[in-house]
Amino acid sequence: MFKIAASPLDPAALQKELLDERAGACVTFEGWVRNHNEGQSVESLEYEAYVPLAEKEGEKILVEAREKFALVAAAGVHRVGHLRLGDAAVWVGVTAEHREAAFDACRYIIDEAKARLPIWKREHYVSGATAWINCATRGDHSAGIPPGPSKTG
Amino acid sequence: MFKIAASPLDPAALQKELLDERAGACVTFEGWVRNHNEGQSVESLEYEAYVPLAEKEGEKILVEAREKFALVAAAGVHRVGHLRLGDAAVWVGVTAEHREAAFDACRYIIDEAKARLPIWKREHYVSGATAWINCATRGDHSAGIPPGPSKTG
Amino acid sequence: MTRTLHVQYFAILREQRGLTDEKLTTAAATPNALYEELRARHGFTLTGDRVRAAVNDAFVAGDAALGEGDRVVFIPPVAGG
Amino acid sequence: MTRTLHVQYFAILREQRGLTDEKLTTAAATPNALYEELRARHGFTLTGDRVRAAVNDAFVAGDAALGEGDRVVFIPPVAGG
Repeated sequence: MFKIAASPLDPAALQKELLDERAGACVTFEGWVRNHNEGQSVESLEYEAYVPLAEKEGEKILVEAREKFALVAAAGVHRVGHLRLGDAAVWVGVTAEHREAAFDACRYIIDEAKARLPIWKREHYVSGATAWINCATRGDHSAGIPPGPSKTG
Repeated sequence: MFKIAASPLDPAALQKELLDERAGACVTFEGWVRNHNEGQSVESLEYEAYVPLAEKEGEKILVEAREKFALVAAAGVHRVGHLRLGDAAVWVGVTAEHREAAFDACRYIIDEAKARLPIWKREHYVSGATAWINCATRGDHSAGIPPGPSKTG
Repeated sequence: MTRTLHVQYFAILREQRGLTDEKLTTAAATPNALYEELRARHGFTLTGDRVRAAVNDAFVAGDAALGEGDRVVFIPPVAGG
Repeated sequence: MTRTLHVQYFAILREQRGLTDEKLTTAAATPNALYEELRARHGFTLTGDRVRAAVNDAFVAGDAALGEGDRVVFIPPVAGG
């Protein structure tokens, strides 16, 4: 199941839902809010999502992962709202009989989620400026808005 | 730090120690005790370790990972003692600015740990038989001891 | 021929429009045409080639046919994770 | 020339020896020679090519020189993880 969450993620509880005696490997990914991006000092950030489509597209990515890799289970959650440094923005958990499939699938899910989910991020810098990431256009440069990629890992 | 632990692993506590505002990605691997291996039904298992050398070799693997990949931190723990189905046998956690390095390093560490740490596993089967994994020799076959690979992921 | 649509705005488009959603009546027959109409009216900074469209909570091609009562969302470049 | 060594046993070797560790005096000058001596005496099923050696908590080559008082461990095929 892929969910959009408005409150802090609880990785331990999320992982517990994956417990299964057929699984020999569990790989998880968490994206954390870093204190810098493209040379700017980040103070906090906001995520906004088009929730019904984000959950539907997230679920589609999980189905694709189950088709491509020999999994026992896969799940994901993405935060929305205001996040501070060190907060978890996204969690992906995958179980499989063998670790190779679990690693490959976890990576597939987070790569696809970053590229496809209708979720947007605005960074708040220590300087007081803010920017919608990936949405800079010509003319924005005078405002010092970085065109950079996503700020979590 | 790489540790050998005689009591159940606490992944949430282990991961908390990795928190760092420079890290944008955290990848963890857990190996769980599965209910079957090479066609036999597993009831439980025991891990035994040569502790000082296992911890020293584990630490060496973490150092290698930090040299090969752009990491913020890396840690690992391996259980010894009697484990039941679903118990975590091994935990590896890695943080990095970016997720590619975190995935690659986590996989490197678990691959090397499985190949190099002086740790042994005896499986207890539902049939009542037991076997030291990877230690079968000619002549054992009459006893039905499987020469199979490791049972977690 | 015109149709009445429900348009929802997110992120930079929500800010530039100053609204989260609105009902509007338009002659635009496709998401591409509707985006150009709205961009001209509200000064959206993103060009049409950087925006995807969704209708009734599903991604659609920019030249899909819009129907009466459709819920339309324009999706700026995403940045999840 | 003989030397007194401390030998520690793990896993299948511990079971086949029936001991976790012992002190012994041997003429074996290398881990390889010592393993063949112990294997002949105790009927270890693992052949020497499947066992690695450690001396004083560090991996060593099978033909390393053993010194007086060394702590020796023979390492059966590992199965961690």
